[in-house]
Amino acid sequence: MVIVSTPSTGDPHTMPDAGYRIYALAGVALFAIGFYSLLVQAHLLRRIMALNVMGSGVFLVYIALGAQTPGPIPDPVPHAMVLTGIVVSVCATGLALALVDRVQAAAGDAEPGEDA
Amino acid sequence: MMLQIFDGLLLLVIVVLAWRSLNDRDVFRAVISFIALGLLIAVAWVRLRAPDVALAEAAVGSGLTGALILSALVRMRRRERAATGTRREAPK
Amino acid sequence: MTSAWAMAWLILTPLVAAALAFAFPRLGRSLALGTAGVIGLAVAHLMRLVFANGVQTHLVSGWGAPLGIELRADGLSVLMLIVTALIGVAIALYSQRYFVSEHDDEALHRERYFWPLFLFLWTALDALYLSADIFNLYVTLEMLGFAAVTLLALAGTRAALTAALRYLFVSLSASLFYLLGVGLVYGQCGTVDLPSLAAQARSGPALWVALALMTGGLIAKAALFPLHGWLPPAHANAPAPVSALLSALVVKGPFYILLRLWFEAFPALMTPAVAQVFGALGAAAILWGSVNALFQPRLKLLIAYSTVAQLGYLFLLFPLAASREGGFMAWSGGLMLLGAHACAKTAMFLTAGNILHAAGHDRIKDLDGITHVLPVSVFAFGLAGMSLIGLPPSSGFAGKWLLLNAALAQGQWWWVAVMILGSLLAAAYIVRMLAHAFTRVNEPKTPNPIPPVMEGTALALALLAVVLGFASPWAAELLRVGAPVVGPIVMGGSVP
Amino acid sequence: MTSRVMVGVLSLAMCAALGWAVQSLPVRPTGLTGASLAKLPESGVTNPVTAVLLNYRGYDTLLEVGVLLLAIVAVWSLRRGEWPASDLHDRPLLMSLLRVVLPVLVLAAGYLLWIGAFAPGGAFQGGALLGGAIVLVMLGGLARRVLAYDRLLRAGLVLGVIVFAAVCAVTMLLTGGLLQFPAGTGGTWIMVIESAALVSIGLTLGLLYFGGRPNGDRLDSEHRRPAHHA
Amino acid sequence: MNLHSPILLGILLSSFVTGLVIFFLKEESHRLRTWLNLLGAGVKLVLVAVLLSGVYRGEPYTFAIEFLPGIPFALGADANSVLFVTLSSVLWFCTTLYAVGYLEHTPHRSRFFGFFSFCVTATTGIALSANLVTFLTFYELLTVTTYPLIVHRGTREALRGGKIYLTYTLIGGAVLLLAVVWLHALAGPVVFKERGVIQALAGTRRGELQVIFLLFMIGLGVKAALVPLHGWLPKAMVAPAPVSALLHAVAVVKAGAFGIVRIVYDVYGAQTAAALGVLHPLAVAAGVTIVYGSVRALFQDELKKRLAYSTVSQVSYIVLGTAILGPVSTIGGLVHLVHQGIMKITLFFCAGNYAETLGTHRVSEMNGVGRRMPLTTAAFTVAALGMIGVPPLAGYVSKWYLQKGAIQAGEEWVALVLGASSLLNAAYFLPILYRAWFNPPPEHWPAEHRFGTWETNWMLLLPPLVTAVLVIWAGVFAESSFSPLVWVKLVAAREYAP
Repeated sequence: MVIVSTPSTGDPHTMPDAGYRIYALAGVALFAIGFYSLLVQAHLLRRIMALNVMGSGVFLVYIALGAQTPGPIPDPVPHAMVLTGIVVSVCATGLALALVDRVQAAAGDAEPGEDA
Repeated sequence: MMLQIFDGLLLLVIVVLAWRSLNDRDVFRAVISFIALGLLIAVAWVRLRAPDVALAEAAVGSGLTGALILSALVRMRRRERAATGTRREAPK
Repeated sequence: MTSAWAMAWLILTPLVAAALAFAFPRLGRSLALGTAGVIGLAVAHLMRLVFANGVQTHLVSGWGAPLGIELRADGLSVLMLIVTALIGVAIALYSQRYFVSEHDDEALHRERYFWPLFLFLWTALDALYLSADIFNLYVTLEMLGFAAVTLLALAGTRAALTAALRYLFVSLSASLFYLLGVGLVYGQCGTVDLPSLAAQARSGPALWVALALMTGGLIAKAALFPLHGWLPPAHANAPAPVSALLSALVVKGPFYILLRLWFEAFPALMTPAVAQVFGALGAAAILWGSVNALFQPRLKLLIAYSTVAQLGYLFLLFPLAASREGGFMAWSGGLMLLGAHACAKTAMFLTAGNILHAAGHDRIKDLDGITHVLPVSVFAFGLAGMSLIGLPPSSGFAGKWLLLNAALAQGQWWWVAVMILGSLLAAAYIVRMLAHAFTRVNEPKTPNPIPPVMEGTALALALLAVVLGFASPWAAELLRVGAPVVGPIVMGGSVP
Repeated sequence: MTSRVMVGVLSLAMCAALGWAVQSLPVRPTGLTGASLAKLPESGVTNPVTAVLLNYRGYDTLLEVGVLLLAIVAVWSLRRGEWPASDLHDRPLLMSLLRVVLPVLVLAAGYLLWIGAFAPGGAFQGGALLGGAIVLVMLGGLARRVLAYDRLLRAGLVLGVIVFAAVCAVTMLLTGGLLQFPAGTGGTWIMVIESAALVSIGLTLGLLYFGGRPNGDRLDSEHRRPAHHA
Repeated sequence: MNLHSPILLGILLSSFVTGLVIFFLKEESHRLRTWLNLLGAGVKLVLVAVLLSGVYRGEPYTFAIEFLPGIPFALGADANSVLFVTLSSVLWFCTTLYAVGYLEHTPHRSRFFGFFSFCVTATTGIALSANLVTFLTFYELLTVTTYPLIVHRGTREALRGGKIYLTYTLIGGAVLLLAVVWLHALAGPVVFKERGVIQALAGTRRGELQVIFLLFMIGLGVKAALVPLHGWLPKAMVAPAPVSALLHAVAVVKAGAFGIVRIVYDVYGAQTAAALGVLHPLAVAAGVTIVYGSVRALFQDELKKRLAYSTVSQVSYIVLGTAILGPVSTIGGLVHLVHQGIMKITLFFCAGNYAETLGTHRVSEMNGVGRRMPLTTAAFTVAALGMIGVPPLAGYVSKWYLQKGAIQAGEEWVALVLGASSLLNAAYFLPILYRAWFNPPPEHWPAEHRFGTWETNWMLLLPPLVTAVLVIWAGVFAESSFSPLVWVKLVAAREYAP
């Protein structure tokens, strides 16, 4: 795991801003893929993963935009927001999984992949 | 230049993995690619000079979330077998 | 006590109480009551300050926007906080007996977890109504969603769990849409602070898309037609006090954020076309929800569909308040309707809870003669119904009166037609219930006894829903404070 | 199938609109880098991210710690937890390895917490490591008694919220502002908050993996019949 | 607000509080409930008497609290309101006494009398409203509080009657609301005032004002049972007899008629309305209703049904008088508000007595009831003759003034309508009287009850006798200083004062 100790290093001109823009676009793509799968997939685990992928897409957009701000270091505010978002989404995943388990327990012999 | 190529490849793999992790026929493989996706995104954070986020993503986003989903899958399979004999794969 | 303290009390009290209620499950009930008391005082104080000194702002951690987060209390926030406090107190009282009134371990388990979740819900709502920061609003939305879904799942039935899961998926994906919107706004404007955004008054493709994303997410959470599908099963299968919370309070939060976004942050983007679209969706919701309510076999489903319809009225506020003449009339009318619906709907769901408890079911066609066994509850239902229909002097009437006045003053007669049709449909589905209640049965079967507090709370809220009509001038005065729309409250050339 | 196609078209359209929006954003957005660096000396820490998380936007974090607790309350209310299927007891080698790794992880968590003040790291990352450690403990089937001890767990889980709220109250008494630290004491307060948060976050993440309330949940032990079958 | 204001509030509370208390009474505590009822009604009577004298001396009565932004919840007392409030509170007293006797030994009496009191509260509220919004409020409250009374028996047909009643009145209410809101959007807050308050707009907003007037007439016409909005009235006959009395004489149809009077005289103003050309269509509608109701009554064998259609016809006399310009016809219409009330309530009391004592519901079963129940039948006869317009009874006075007013206004066709109606009245009342007095009674009545000394329970007998006496008094002493007519002349004078 690389640990870049900011702000000492972290030169803003390691690469042109356009480079960061790709990441934002990729984030958009992830968001769309996640949304599509969320709607078309019946399997509950896939749907939960789809939500996580959507989330990662959003975070990519945040960080990519933050990386473009002028200054010695990237904008720390989106970083903090994404940290918050990551923790919230793992909580959401935990909650969703527990709920899925209850639903399937209640459903008893119903199909595991049954749509909610 | 190298960096651009690296970015392009990285993001390409990320997008492909994202698709695989949601649309692979086999749920287990899907989950695996989901975890891999998390790790690659952590790399992306590093490239975007967001080490704090990278740390959290590696530990939580990919690690813990992946573990949660895996154990949930195991649980599902168990219940599934208990319910209906031996089926390998949950229906789509 | 400064307004900062009042806000801090409003947010920290329920939060700490929730933590304690989880750490010491036996204290749940008393913690909830204590919280209700503290919040009541704090809201009253905050209201006094807002009336006296206008909009109250607090820069958390001392940094102003854009770096820091702002807490802001204007007339709208205070009104929402008051409504939340009223319903919260009622639910805290009702639930003192609701869960233990059915004696089994399941019930005990539910109660022990109900209190912390209920307090978290209250925290989320208070924080939501005080926040002036669209990212902070995201956090409050998530807290609200988690608490709401889990409270619904407490019912434990298969129907409730399935509804809860569906609700969770909608809520989470909606939050992500909102979050992405926030990201784009930040990328464009470099701030997530509502007043600063209003000051910038930017426009452009990114903001259009961002606002579309946020709006999409929020109307899904607010269950506006056609994204209302998740609401009826969720609200109809939850435990009675939870149904009340969901219908009366939870769906109002996202609506409030929509108001902030469209009327304060980006008024430039609020074109007449947009306003009319909101209104059309609202109208569709009114008709669709009311007609469906007419044909529901179960009382709680009927009430839930009525919620779908009543939420429609709130969105008529967009086309009516957006135009200059009579804008403020529509603004205050719509928000009075919000308060009226909160009280009436809570009363109805609590009544339904009593009926379920007494009769063991809520199948409308089998409720013949329920009046003779639960006169107070049925009376409460009737009173609440008056407010939903909009019969004078109820608060529902006051709200509709102002909306109708604005619509006629602006010549937007089509909303008038929708509102009046909606009222008649509401009358139809409420009378459908009452007719069964009044039907005479030869031998009324002896019901399970209902704790007085449960009937009392329902009746109190129903009475409130009626008499609050007389509070409308006060509410209008409150809403004036920091209102984004202006204009007189009385239309027409007054006559000698 | 047709619905799939429609959803696909919808998603593509959304993707296009979003891409267009992203492209239309200013190439050099006016972020808050400058502002956050300018205020960094007053914030009490030197890692800008930590400054944002616990000082500039500390209020977000307060609510977020609440969300973490809420998540655990929710999961506990839903089902009873269970020990992971893959029990390492029959793998002595792995177990011995685990015994070495665990303390390291805990130390690393503490280190991340401390380093967070001026370098990447902080309560969340540390908490994540701690959570990982707890997961390993469970996989190793260790400390079942501790993890089943309801009272202790609840105390640990609410610690973050309680301490955070207490800090809010105290600093508010001192400065009159919510989460406004007396000049120059920011670092201390942040460290207090983060230490408490570390414990709660670690426990929360670990117990999320456990997936439900501990079997020793006193609400259950009170009654013969379990409240919920999981 | 002034010293007199508490009286207005007291008049409302005297019945409201009574109702509230009664709701919480035990079903068994029959005696206490009866005394409470009579106490409430009595107090109301006294207060109304005070009000009457006060308004006669021209003292102002006003009471107002904040309601809607810019529109207070306002009570007041002018000559019109006093006319209506006096009528309803007097008849209320009789009806209460009658209802107590009628409902002995039936279940859910606390609920019944609770809503009964609320119902009269709403009625007096309608009478005392000082502005349009307050009027609307009580008008809707009347609808709501009447429903439980109509469905009181809880039988299928009772519920069907109730549903029809609500369908009509709620839709009417919605139309009325629309009219009120629209008028406010045009003219701002509307307070009742002699000779109207919208003259200023009459020139510019002619079209809108005409539409609004139409909406008003539809909204109020439902309760006033104007053809074709009368459908609910015969269906509502399933209700217990006291409720019918309430619907037909004291509260509901009267509220509709009174509302029309208010709109024409105190919102539009007779002159303005005439200038807008909206009065003539109204007069025609009233004329049609008068004839239609009488014709339908002719073919009803069920006594209460026949009376119901008679009401449809008779109430439109009031509307007719209002719709014809000129003081004399105004007098005729307004005085009929009172006369129709006392006559029709007498008839319903008697019908109830026959049903309760002998079990006779149909005209064809009424042979010889006069010999079995002379007092009741005497009262019935007086009221019936009054309805036909036989001098010197109350009905004669009304019709005479209507006739005269119509001729003065040059609306001769009205004379024909009135003549035809009187003939039809005779045609459907006289046969009943003939059967009652001259046909031999059957050896067995359908279901006979004996009530000791009197021909029936004294609480059922007294009220019709009292009201019958009123019918005679209102006719014979029409010109004496204490008669409805004199009061009505005061109203007309104020409306048409130069």
